[in-house]
Amino acid sequence: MQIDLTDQPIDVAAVLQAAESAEAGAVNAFIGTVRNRSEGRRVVRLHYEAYPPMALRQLARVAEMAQEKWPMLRKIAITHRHGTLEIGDVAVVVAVSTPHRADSFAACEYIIDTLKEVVPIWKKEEYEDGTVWVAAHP
Amino acid sequence: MQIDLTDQPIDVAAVLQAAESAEAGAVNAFIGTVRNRSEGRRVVRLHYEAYPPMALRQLARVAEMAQEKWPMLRKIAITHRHGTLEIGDVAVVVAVSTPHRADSFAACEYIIDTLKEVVPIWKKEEYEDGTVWVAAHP
Amino acid sequence: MTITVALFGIAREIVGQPSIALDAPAGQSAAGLLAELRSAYPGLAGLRSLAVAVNSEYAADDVVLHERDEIALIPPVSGG
Amino acid sequence: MTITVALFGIAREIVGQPSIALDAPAGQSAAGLLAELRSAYPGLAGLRSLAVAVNSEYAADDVVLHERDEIALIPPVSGG
Repeated sequence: MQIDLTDQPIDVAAVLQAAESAEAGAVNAFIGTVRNRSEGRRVVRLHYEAYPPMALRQLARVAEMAQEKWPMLRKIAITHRHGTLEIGDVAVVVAVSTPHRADSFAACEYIIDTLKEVVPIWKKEEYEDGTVWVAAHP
Repeated sequence: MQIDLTDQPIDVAAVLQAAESAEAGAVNAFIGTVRNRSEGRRVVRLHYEAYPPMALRQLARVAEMAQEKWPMLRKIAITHRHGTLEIGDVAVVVAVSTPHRADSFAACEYIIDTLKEVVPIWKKEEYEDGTVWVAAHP
Repeated sequence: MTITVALFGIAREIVGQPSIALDAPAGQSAAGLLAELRSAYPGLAGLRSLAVAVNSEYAADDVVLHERDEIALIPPVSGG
Repeated sequence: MTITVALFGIAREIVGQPSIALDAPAGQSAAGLLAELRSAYPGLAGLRSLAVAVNSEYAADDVVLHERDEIALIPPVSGG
């Protein structure tokens, strides 16, 4: 399991490589990038704030939960970026390997879905006329 | 849409990059690699044979079918390798981008599942004591 | 006892500083701390959710806080 | 007419060559070609599936073959 939080650009290929295994023929990867629109508004850039020790701890927990649900998981690699990101920048990469492909899709989707619910990282979208903390209010 | 068939090592990062889009925050990628075991037997290497013009045509059809089923797909990139592959080599990369992540998982899984059913590429597994064309017989 | 609460994201902006030090009664619970902070900073009450983390783990309502704990307020997360 | 059928994978190995040229009656269908080949090469009958492709598309049973078509025999695929 390789878990990382960084304020530098993510080396996507390196994260994928960390998930590959000679025993697993299937790698599934999710790459989250900064979109130029959000709910109809033009996004200029994004600011990610993290609570680093807890974020790393919770990322590892998510990976551990996935490993329990999919015991056939061979490798799990997750890297999340924080700081200021421009349009098109990679914010998060999740990559997993399994012997058979259906498990790789299910486990990778579980990890990114759960990550978005529990990992203490906060996204502030910057528009041309202001900023909003995403999903903060009902 | 970027479709490729090659007898050279696949540049995974380049395929992923071809699927990225400023309008799509979610990229899902499937990477198929050569496993060292298959149904309990130790695999030494794999030989992929392709019928190139039809393989390219059918890869494009699979991508077109995915685009019809998921109209929100922004980009689709598929590269399949043929020739002799060693353990750990990447045989296929499918990458798609969508505005929201659930669609990226569903579309990518549909593409790899359908590819394995219709694209004229044949895999011969080489063991220490012989070879077998995969899935040829009932 | 004195406890220090780290603040992030919109919670940091509502309170106006990256952490606050509070006098708390011995045996103060996570839920008690939340109630106190929501009362002192009404803007926090408008958030979709608000959790207390103790030593990098989400704390259940009845978790008792200690002076040396690393305590943080977790507004709705939005990573990924 | 003479048609040429390209062979791949295990079909190529069963027949022992990468393509075969056949005399075929005018109006020969994809299903007719398959029946003829299965009869000439019984090993083909043991495959999990066998399809005819015409000009890079899978051909339905009743597709009529023409001399200039690019025809191929498609044994069970196993890419990916």
